Amino acid sequence: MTAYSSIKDVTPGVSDGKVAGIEFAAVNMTFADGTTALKSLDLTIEEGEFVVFVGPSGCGKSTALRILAGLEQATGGTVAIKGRDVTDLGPQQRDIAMVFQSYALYPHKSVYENLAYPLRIRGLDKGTIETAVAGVADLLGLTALLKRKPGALSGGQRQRVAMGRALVRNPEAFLMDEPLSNLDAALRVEMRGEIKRLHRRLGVTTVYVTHDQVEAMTMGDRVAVLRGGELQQFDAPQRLYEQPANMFVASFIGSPAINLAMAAIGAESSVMTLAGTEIGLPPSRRPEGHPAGPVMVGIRPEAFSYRRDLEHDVSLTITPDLIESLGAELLVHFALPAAPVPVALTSSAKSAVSPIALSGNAAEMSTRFIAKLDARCAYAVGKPATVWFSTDHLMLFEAATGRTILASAPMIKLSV
Amino acid sequence: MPQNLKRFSFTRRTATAMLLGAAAATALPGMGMAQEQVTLQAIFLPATWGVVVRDVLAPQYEKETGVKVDVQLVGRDAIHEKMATLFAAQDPSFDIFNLDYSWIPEFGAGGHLLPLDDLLSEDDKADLFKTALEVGSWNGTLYGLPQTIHPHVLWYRADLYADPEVQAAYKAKTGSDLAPPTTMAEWLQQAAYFNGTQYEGQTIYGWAAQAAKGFGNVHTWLTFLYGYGGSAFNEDFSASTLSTPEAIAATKQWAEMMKYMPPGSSAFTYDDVTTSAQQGTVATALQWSWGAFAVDDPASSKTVGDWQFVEVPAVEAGGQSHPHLASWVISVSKYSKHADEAKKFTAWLETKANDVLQASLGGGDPVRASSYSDPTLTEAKLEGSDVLRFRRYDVVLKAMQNTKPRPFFPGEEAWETVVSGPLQAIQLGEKSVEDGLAEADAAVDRLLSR
Amino acid sequence: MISATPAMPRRSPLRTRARILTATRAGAALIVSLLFFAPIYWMILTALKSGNEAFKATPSLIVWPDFENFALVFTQSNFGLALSTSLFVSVTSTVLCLVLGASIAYPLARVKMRGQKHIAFWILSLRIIPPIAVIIPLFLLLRSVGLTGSIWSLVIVYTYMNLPLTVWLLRGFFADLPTEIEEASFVDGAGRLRTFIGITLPLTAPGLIATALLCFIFAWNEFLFANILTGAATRTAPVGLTEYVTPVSVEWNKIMAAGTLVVLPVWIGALAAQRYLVRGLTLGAVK
Amino acid sequence: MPDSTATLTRGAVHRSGRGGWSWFARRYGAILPMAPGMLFLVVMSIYPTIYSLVISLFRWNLSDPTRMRFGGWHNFGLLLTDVTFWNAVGVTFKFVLIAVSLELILGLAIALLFFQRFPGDRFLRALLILPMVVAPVVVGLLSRYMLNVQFGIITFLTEALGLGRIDFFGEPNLALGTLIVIDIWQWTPFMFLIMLAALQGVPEDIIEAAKVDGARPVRIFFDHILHLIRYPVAVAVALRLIDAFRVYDIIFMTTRGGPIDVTQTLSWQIYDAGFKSLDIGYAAAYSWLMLIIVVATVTLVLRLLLNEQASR
Repeated sequence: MTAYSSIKDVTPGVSDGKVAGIEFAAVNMTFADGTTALKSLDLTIEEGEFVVFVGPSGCGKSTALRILAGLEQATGGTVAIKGRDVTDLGPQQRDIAMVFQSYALYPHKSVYENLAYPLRIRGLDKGTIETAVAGVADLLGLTALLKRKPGALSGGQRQRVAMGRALVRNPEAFLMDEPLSNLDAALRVEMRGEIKRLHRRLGVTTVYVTHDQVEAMTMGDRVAVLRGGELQQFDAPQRLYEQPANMFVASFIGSPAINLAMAAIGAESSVMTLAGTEIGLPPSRRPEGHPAGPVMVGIRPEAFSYRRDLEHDVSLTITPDLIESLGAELLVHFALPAAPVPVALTSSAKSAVSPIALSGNAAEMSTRFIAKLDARCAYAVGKPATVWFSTDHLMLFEAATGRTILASAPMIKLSV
Repeated sequence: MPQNLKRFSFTRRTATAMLLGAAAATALPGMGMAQEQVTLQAIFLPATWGVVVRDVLAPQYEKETGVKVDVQLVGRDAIHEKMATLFAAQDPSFDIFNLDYSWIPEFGAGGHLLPLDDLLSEDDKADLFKTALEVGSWNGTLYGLPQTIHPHVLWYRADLYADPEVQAAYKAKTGSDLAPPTTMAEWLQQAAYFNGTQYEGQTIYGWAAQAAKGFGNVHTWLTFLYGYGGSAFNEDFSASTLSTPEAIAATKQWAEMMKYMPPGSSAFTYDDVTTSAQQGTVATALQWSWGAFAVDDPASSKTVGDWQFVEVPAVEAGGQSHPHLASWVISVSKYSKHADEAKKFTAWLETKANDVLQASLGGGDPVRASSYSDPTLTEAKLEGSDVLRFRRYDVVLKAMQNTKPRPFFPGEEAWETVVSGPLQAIQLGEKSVEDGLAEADAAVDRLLSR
Repeated sequence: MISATPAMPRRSPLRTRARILTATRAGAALIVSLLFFAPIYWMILTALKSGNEAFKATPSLIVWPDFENFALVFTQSNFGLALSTSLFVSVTSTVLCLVLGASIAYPLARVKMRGQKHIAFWILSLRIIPPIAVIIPLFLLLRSVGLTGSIWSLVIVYTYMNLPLTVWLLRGFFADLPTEIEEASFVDGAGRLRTFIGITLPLTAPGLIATALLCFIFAWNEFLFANILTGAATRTAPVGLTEYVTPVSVEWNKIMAAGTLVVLPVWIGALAAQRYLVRGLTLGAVK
Repeated sequence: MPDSTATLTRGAVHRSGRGGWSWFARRYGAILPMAPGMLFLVVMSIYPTIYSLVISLFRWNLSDPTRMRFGGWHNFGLLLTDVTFWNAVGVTFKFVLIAVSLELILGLAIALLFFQRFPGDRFLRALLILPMVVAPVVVGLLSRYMLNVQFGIITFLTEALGLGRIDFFGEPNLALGTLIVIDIWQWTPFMFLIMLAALQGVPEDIIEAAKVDGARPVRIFFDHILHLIRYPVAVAVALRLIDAFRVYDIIFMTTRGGPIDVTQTLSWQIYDAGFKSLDIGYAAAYSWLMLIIVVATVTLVLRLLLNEQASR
């Protein structure tokens, strides 16, 4: 079984007898051209939960959503909404509402008509429709725009109309397919909050698809990370950050992305060699049972400090080659003379690791690291400096599979 | 993506299209005619005789008998196409057809037409031109009742030929007196003389005749071929005989004459010849007798009353020409559901009275010899002048005695098409007469082998 | 001009060049358009001339309009009936084409099915067959159902003739419509039919109009089938037109008058739908 | 609710439901609307196809219905050894290839003129698209009238220009060219419309990027635009090829295959064989050969035009 299932075992409150809001059971999806979009997806979403599907493009997150909506017919497995098997039902019969990336507003209908459409189809009487549309329009601040056609609206307004069309009836679930990706950054942040507030207010099960890990982290009660059609981990955002199931999740979550490099574990797991430096591992941080040899090490940029203190007691001498200021913090880029992580293990993870071969010789390979440091550090490009970190913040992954050996502390030991 | 959607956000008017459809549906033209009354469906050529039948005789027939005849006017090729299709399907949609006689063999042999022998009394048979009856029959059975005949006759500009100045100039140039030609040599000389001269402010040319690809050039050339004693086929139509000395001589004369036609003549069809005559741009013309009405129509002609008609010149002085015959007949489809009514109408169209009536109304030339002496016709004059309207009739009667039909066998229409190409190569100087005719021979023999 | 701002008192050379370029293009476009229009101008002009004028060797470019020819065309040979027959046949077959065409094209564009490409190609290949080759068998087919001589035989043949092109174009239009809009409608609870009528059709209307116009033009102008399949009462306008080409004289004035009458409705239709035609072809043919 | 959870276990109840009506309706309901139209197309095409295939193997002349003899490949053999057939192939290709390529070039050129708006462009465009809606029968008659050597306006113009009277339909060297020009007149507007539509579909940022890169307009056109509109070009060319191969009405109204044989196209020859000679079997064989030629040509041309796309 995959790593996430063991996580699931220790995640409290999932299978405690409540009716699941949405349940994927062994859902497979293979397209006519032979490409596999989903591999045996098992996922249970609680009633009223806000779940985000995240992953790089092509990971299957949209396909999963479309199967849930009934827009795509899974080649295997079942889908249930509120305990009702909907696998063979069309989208019309599922009682779900969806917000599309392109908003998919009906361009030939006014805002009012767009909002009223789902209700009209249900044959509601005029008065009811008017009341409902007015309510939603009021809620989303669309009242002044009701007579306009979508073509005459700004991007943000269109997004609201699309939301409104989903909200206007009381569906079993909201499905959102990258609904904010066409908005500019400021608007995105604003809408992010608005959607979250709406969810809190309405309490309807929501599945939200995005490729943006920030959106996933900020919005999801729980986040499902997908890659190549396989579920990597389904967990609360903080746990994804601290205890990723594998190197892919580790590198996908967090910005700037986690620094990764090849390292070697010495005998008895007490010593690790990274970039020619031997780092002693305290007993609590030893990958016990792991044989000596190559291992992947990950250090989040936030784990570095410019000064030594109780937490940060391991030093690394670096030469910054680029310093970016974020105001309060600096992003200090430097090359580490260590072999980078094979691309295959991190592929398409937002190019979290960009290996640059300094020369053809493997021994002289270097890998790029970023340290996020307090702006007071006063480092300069080209001037050697020392950064500090703690072994508590090291993450170790299996060299061959990328599976997590050691997550950052404090942590629950993973069963291997 | 929003850009993508934007392309769809403009006003639409599907309703317009729907309304248009609805409007058209209500304006649905009369379908499903009442079937109590017998209605005959007929196809005629949009020539004057077809127009006369449609506009005058058919309505009159309906008044007299209660039988309605729906006459559709369709071009020559279209009639042939239509008959081919209808007959292939044994379709009864049409009862009566107006046929070029050269189709009688193919449709007669194909068994698609009804015998009409019983329509004619002995008197009728004696009165109708013998040649016309012959070309309406196949294997001794009459399939097409003649409606009009018109042999080739030679047209000449009487006013031009009578002009003393022109006469004097001609004499000065050629040493001969200017008179309507009686021999091919004279005609050639006159055509050559007139070609390119100026008369009454416009350039005139030697002569005009059909010369276009298809049937046009073949029809003109046949009059030459027959005049020189040539024949297109051997007795049983099993071999083409276009390389005989007679055929070569005829074709040479014809090709020589072609040089004295107006520019563009190689595409001349019947209407172009008529136009040339109407506009007075040619001195002579080889044209169907009947077409003379067109030059006497003041609405479209500048030469009203100016044209006169003589027999086609003979090869040698004192000899006899053999003009090529044109004739249109009326046939009844074997698949007609109202065969008897159709035959009755056909017979009625060609009673003596109606033969004359058709001619007097401006239809085709009569098919009964006796009609040619009917005073209604012989005494008719052009409006506002003393010129006789049917002044051509004497010449037509003479021509009818020596006229010859097209090769009368089932493949005539295809044959015309096949020889037309090589003949045009000759007339355009692309091929020598001998080579062209040899090629025509080969092509015809190939056709026969199909 | 007014657009010159105070900051730029002199017209910039770039601006002047652009203006000259536009003027050159407009001039060239004018010449080209007039060249293409000239024969049609000549047709209309001839229709307005009387009698011998049509045969004049020195043509007059402007005439005092005389509508006699048009009147004659209508009174003499029932051309009005031929026009209404043409209208009925063309409109009916166009509507049929659109209905059948859309019902084929939509699934072809939207539903994944085996042999999709083969079906599409087979349909298109039907248009490649020369009409001449199928006249007799088609006639036999129509005869076996007793439709020869009926106006419906033409409706059927034109529908058959134009359906492949309709399917081809409509398939493009439907494929071009973002699926998400239809999916939104499904999710909103509408069935396929309701979505198709309420969402898909209105949104592909330009394409439908362009296609309808092409179908109409092809049906309206068709000659070969009309010539053979029509009976006396079901003559279409192009067939009626050839009646003026008699073996003796071609009545040019009347032909041109009748020709103008044949062209006019289609031209008006094409002009009215011009923007749809351009846009429609962008959406459909281009995809 | 133990029941509902039970159905969610792997491979449970719904699999057996996969044969049921609702599954059928969901699976095939979407393509069911195709049925009437497809049925219509099949019925209308299958009979003529089989009929003409069978007939092409027979020696059958309508004037002789009693003697319909089986001839095997007789008709095809006769055709392939007939010089007139090969002449018709040559004439047809000359007509089709020259006409369609010139229409494409002209259509594209005119579309470039109209690509950027200028005052009055809509009006001119309206004039320009007129020819394509004129019935071919009218086009044939009109061209005969205008090119008439005695009173045609074109003759008047050529004389005024000192070229003398030119017999456009009668001169063997000119006739086919004249027909091509007429076809160009009628169908360039169609090409123009599609090309204009295609040009309007070219994303502006690509043109702007090229401009920023310093490319001149001509360069931009040949390097980028031509490449981007390749697909619409191919579609337009395919449509025009198909229709140009079928050309008939205009020849019927004008040259009728002449002078000599310079405008005898394949479809004209089929007409000749079927409706002049009433040689139905021969005409059917002719039609099949023509169909093969057209399909092959259209496929080949499309391949050439879409070459890169195919190999990608």
